[in-house]
Order: sequence, then C-alpha cells, then structure tokens
Amino acid sequence: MIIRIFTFILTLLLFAGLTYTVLSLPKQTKGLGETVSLQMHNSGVSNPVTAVLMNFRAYDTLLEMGVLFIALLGVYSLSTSQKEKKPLLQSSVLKRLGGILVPLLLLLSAYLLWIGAHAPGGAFQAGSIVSATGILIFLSGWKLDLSARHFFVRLLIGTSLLVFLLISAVTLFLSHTLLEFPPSYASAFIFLLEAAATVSIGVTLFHLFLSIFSQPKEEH
Amino acid sequence: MEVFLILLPIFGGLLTFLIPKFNKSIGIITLILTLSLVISVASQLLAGGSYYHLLGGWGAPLGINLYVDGLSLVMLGLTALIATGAGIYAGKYFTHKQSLWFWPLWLFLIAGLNALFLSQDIFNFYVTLELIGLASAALTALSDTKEALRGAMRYLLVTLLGSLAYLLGVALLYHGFGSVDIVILSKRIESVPVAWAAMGLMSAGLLLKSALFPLHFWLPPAHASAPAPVSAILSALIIKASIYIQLRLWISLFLPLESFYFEIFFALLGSFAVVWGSVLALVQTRLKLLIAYSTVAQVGYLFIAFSLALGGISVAWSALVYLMLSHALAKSALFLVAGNLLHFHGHDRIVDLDRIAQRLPLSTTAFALAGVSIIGLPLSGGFIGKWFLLEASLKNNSWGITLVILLGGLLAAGYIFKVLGFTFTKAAVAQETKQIPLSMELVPLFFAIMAILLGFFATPMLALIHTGNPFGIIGATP
Amino acid sequence: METLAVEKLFFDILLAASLLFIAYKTLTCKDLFQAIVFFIVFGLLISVAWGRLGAYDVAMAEVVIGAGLTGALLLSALVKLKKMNID
Amino acid sequence: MNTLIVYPLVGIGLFCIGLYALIMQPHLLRKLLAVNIMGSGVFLVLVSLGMSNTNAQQDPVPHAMIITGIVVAISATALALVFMIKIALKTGKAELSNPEEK
Repeated sequence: MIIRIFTFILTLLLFAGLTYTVLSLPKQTKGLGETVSLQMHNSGVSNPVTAVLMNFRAYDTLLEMGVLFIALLGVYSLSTSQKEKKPLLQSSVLKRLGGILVPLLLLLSAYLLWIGAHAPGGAFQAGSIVSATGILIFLSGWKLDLSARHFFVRLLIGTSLLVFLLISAVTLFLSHTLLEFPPSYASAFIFLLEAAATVSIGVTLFHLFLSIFSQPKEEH
Repeated sequence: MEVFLILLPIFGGLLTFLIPKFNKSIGIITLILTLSLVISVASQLLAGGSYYHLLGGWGAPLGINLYVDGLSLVMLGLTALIATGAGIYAGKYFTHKQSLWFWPLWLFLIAGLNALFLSQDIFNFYVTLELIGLASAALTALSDTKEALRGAMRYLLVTLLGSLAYLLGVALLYHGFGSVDIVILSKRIESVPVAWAAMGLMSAGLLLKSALFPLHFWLPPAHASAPAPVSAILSALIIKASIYIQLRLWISLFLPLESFYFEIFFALLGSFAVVWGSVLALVQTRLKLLIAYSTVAQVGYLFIAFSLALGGISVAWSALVYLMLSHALAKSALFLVAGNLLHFHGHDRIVDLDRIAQRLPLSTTAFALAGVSIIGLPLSGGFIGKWFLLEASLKNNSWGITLVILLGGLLAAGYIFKVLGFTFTKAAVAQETKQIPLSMELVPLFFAIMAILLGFFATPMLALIHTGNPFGIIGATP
Repeated sequence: METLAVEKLFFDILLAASLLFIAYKTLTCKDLFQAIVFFIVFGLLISVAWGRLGAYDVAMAEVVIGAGLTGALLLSALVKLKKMNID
Repeated sequence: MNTLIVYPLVGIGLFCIGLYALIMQPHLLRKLLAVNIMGSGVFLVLVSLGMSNTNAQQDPVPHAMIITGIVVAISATALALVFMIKIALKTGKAELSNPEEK
C-alpha cells in the first residue's frame, strides 16, 4: 500500500514537471523540416519521410533491421521445433475468402512499396501487410511450410540486411562514405533497399507471430 | 575503417544464421577480424587525431555522424577483446542447439556495441541501446532455466523502460534545440526547463540501465543466471555502454548547466552502491551472485569518479576510464571462472568449492589475479584506477569519499578471500566432477593477466585515452 | 472560420480524452482479453491522432503494426496462457 | 487558437499512466501493454511538440524516427511475449513476483 501511494505521488510529480516543461517551450520550435526540404531534390524520392528513413538517416534503418532480426533470433532460441502446426480455424469459407483476399493484399503491399517514394507508404507499411497476408494464409489452414529450417526462408529473413550490406559496400567503394548515394542513382538504391526491407519485414513479422502461436502447451 | 567495425559483425552474424553448419568458425574469424580492425582504427587515430565519418555524406544535423577519439577507441578495443575471448570460451561452453542462436546474437550484440561507441547522435544512441538491450536479453535467456527467464524478462522490461525515458529526453532536446547531433546541441543548449527535464529523463533512463544503486535490483538475478560468457559481457560491457552514453551527454551537453547538486547526488548514490553492493557480495552463498553484487559495488566507484570529474577534478576522468577498463577485464575473468566451476561441479555454492585450487589451478589463478585487480592491490589495473580516484577525492577534500573507497577495498578483499579460502578446503560430501576444456581455463586467465598488466602500461594507455581530448579538459592539447 | 476552430478544438479534446480513457481501461480492466481489445482500439485511436497531426506515414504503420500485428501477437500469447489455465 | 498543445500533454499523460501500471501491475502481459502505451506516449510527444498549426511545414524527421520506434516496439513485444509464455510454462504463473520461492 505504501509502495502504491509512493509510486502514485512519483508519477504525479513526473506528470506535473513534464507538463510544465512542455508548456514552457516556445510555440514554434525549430525542427529540421526546412533542412530536409532543402535537400529533397538530392534524395532520390519525393516523400520526405522515405527520404529520411532510406537516405538521410538510412544508417538508423540498417540498425533497426538488426533489432528486428535480433528479436526473431531471440524468439527462435526459445522455440521448440514442432512437427505439426495446427491451424486455428478450419473453414472452407475462410479458405475461399483467403483466395480472394491474398492476391488483393499482396497487390496492396506492392502498391504501398511503389507509392512510398512519392506519397505516404513505403517498406514498413508494405512489409507489415505482407506479414498480415501470411498470418491470414496460415489461419485459414493452408499448408505452407515456411520454417526457418530451409535455407531459402532464412535468406528471405536476411534479405534486407544483405542488401543493406551490399549497398554499403558499393557506396564505400564509390565515395569512401557509408551509404552516400550518388544523386542520379539514389532512387534506384532506395527502391532496392525498400523492396528488400519489405520482404524481410514481412517474413520476419510473420515468423514472430508463428513462433508465439506455436509455442508448446507444456514442457517437454 | 571504423564503419567496418559495424558492418563486419553484422555480416558475420548473418552468415552464422544462414550457414549454421560453420557458425563457430565464422564467428571466431569475424571476431578476430574485428579485433584487427580496431588496431587499424587505432593507427588511423594516432596518425591523424580524432576524426568524423559523415554517414551518407550529409553531415549533421540532417545525417548521422560517427566520431572516433581516444575514449571511443578504448571502448571499441575493450569490446573486441572481450568479445573475442568470451567467444572462444563460448565455442566450448554451449550445446549445439544453443550455439545455433548464440553466434548470430553475439555478433549482432558486438555490432550494436561498436555502433554505440562510435555514435554522435542521440537518436542513434537510442537505436543502438535497443539493439544491445534486446540482444542481451535474448542471450540471457539462452540458458533456458526458470531463473534465467525471469532474469531476462526483468532485464528486458527495465531496459525498455530506460530506453523510453531516454527517448522522451531525446524528444525534448530535439524540439528544444532543433537537432539530435551532440556537437550541434552542445552549441545551442542553454539552461531552460526543457534542458533540465531532458537531463533528468535521459539520466534516469541510463542510470536504470547502468544499475546504479538503488536501481540495481534487476542486475543480480540477470547476471547470475545468464550463461557464463553472456554474464561476462553483461557486466563488462553492457553496463558500461550506458555509462559511456552518460559520459558523452554530460561532457558535451549537461555540464554547462549548473551541476553542483548532481555531483553530490552521484557521489552519494555511488558511495551507497559501493557499500551496499560489497556487503551483499560478502554475504552471498552462491559464487555467481557474489560476482554480480560485486558489479553493483564497482558501478558505484564509477559514479564516484564521475561525480568528482563533474566537479572539475580532471584526474577523475582518468580514474573513471581506468576503473571501467580494469573492471571489465577482471569481471569477465571472474564470471568465466565461475562458469568453469559451475561446469566442473554442477553448482556454484561457495562453501562446496572442494579443493579447486589443486584440481583447477589455472582457473583459481585467474580468479586470484582478477580478484587482485577488483580489490585494487598495487600494480594491478584496478589499483591505478583507485589511486587516481583517491587522488581526486583528496584534491576535492572529500574525506567521506576517501573513506568509502578504502572501506570498499577492504570489503572487496573480504569477499575475494572468502572465495579463495574455500578453494583449498574439502567439501563435506564428495561430488562428481566434469572435465574442463583447456581453452575455457586459458581465456579467463588471459583476461585476468590483462587486468593486471593494465597497471604496468598506465602511461601509454592514458595517453591513448586522452587522444582528441574527449573530456574537454581545459588546457589539454586537443 | 471561427466555427471550424471550435470544431477542431472539440475534436482534439474528444480524441485526447478518449486516448487517455482507453489507455486507462487497457491497463486496469479486469479481463486480459478485454485489455487487449482495448489496446487495439487504442492503436486505432492513436493512428487517428497521427492523421490529425499530418503524420500519414506513421498513421499507416501504426494501424497495421501497432494495432493489427501487435494485437495478433498479444492475442495468440493470451490464447497460450489460457490453454495452460493461467490467468 | 492553437489546440494542438493537447497532444504532447496527452503523450505525457500516457507515459505516466503506463509507468504507474508497469510498476504496479503484476501480470506480465499487462506490463507489456503498459510499456507499449508508454511508447505511444513518447512518440506522441516527439511528433506533436512544437507544432503550432497543421499548415506549417511538416517536419518529417520525427515521423521517420517514430516508424523506427514502432518497429522496435513490436520486436521487443514479441520477444517479451515468448519470455512470458516460457515463464508461465516453467512456473505456472505469468508474473515475476515471489523470488523467494525456490
């Protein structure tokens, strides 16, 4: 009870302090909006968020793909391999619905990937749609062996990091600067990175779901 | 060269994941290559002084800058050294199934640490913190016992909380001063509420991650239950990584804010940590827990040094870095020895160590030598660190701190000799034992000898650390 | 112009209040299943907020990842717990 | 009149509610929900702070940072969920408490 009151007071004080801080800030603060828009013509894309993610701060994105990869490794390291994964829902309606939905969803993610260069969208949104598609396929009971035992599946998971490394090597070779894209090739590089990221994000998120879903009910 | 320190472990980690058959050889080759890369970065640094790498060619504030100076270099060197040693140890330590996931996680952890020590960007720090946080939680859980899972879970929650508090601070700084680059921020920062709030949030988050008393509650269960090579890197480097960020932030951003109360605050917490951690280490009955509590105490020393350094005593910076280095080496030696004993006996109860001194002389020697450095006995690396620390405390006329340092040394002697004493005695019940591969004994011995040797090479090491004047000491040659 | 500002004010305050309320419900309601449902609703609401703030990319990512996939992960974990008879 | 100031305040509120629940709620799933809500709060502060009106030039840098943050959040959540399931398997409880029990 004392801990409860103590924590409550502490959080309240934190709230008060932070509120004061926020209110003390000048109305219009200086961000990087202008700096970004000045360099947009060199970035290779016209969606500023994509430009930041895949060009100006592409290094952050590289490390972030590492975070996603590590999470999957951690999840794998605790998973016991199971022979048969029973789907949750066995219904022919769902199966047929899936037959229509899956191509539509894949089309949507391809569209998001493509549009990401100019408008809201991009690898992260497209990749998560891919993984949602995978989950849908899995839940509607389609047989689909995507276990990480297969080299090909592991390759899909690692695609994004591999392409990042490849492009890093190319840029280091061209200008001795990591991930410096020559303006004329920038859009091609970014598209390559985005396409690879879409695949990896899609497969990785799907596998995260699959591993949690197929944890055993009791210890072996 | 420096970017390869990040790219190479990522590449190696991917390869160990793609081709698990050769994971051990790929892993060890990658680690050795990383070690040699550090040497080439060092020669570049010594030839031309500290330097930047503007990622993407944009430069701050738009892009991210990497920066190499003496401080980042010694941290990179330490990382490569401990990662390689503990990696060789791990090659024998893990079962086949564990090593399948150990190697990629390990190499990504190294990539994350290298990225962290090179970064100059406070948001990039956040990403690297998450990278090493998730990787070390996953590695802790590798032993797959009840205690390890609980330790890993608690550690994961703590590290996520710490990162979020840190990120909120980043948000405030970004909107207050319009950049996430440390150098640009340091030119713009002024004493306004938003800077204070950011300092509080970021420091709180990082203190939680570096387990400063009283935020150390999560450390002993996690460090004591993790697999031995993982415990070694957790205590040696992961804790230091958040302290490193803390250093960078305070030196360039928060020092200009008035910090007198914070000096006292850090000194008090540090002193409590030294006493509390040492006393708890003394009463532990299990070896790994004893070593883990000793880490709590050693973190206390680091913050005492930090507080003195903030007070303008520049020799305290040398004390801080020297204590970090020698503690990292000695503590990884201790954890690896504990791993050997755990493997040998199947338990790590201190009273039942059962004539280890005769049966595992190499491990016992490693333990004793590492212990010498932890206590701070003359000529070891730990001694140099404590010597500077005492000097700083005397310069500052802080008698209380002097007393705590001496008391901490006595208590450390107490818990180290307590363990050593039981290595000669016979256990009440005879126990079954297992063979220890030679390399698992040599690695901790090597680390322990390095911790001692640090004491002999203090002058060149300090010159290296101060290359590029990372602590902004006025009057030093830049 | 004036009415538009009032409408905006009304919208912002309504959204703010419901975000806080749903977050509170997520963290305090008795049943875990309900909590997860509240969390998914929370994800949808916050992506409305992203839209209001002009962060359309974030809004999209939040709907799919923050609400959808995280929700799916949480639900399947909860199903596991329920199957083990743990709550 | 500028009403966008409510958003950073909501963000701080979410951060604090989440913090309280993270400390006080024993169930691990609830702790994870709390961490996620805290994260959303931080992201909200990161985007909405310093926006005086929606017509002003958008700053894409925080947007990109948040997309990074969302991916980090789901990665951490997935890892923590597996930890939780394994802890539940081994101890019969999805909580961290009772450390004194052997």
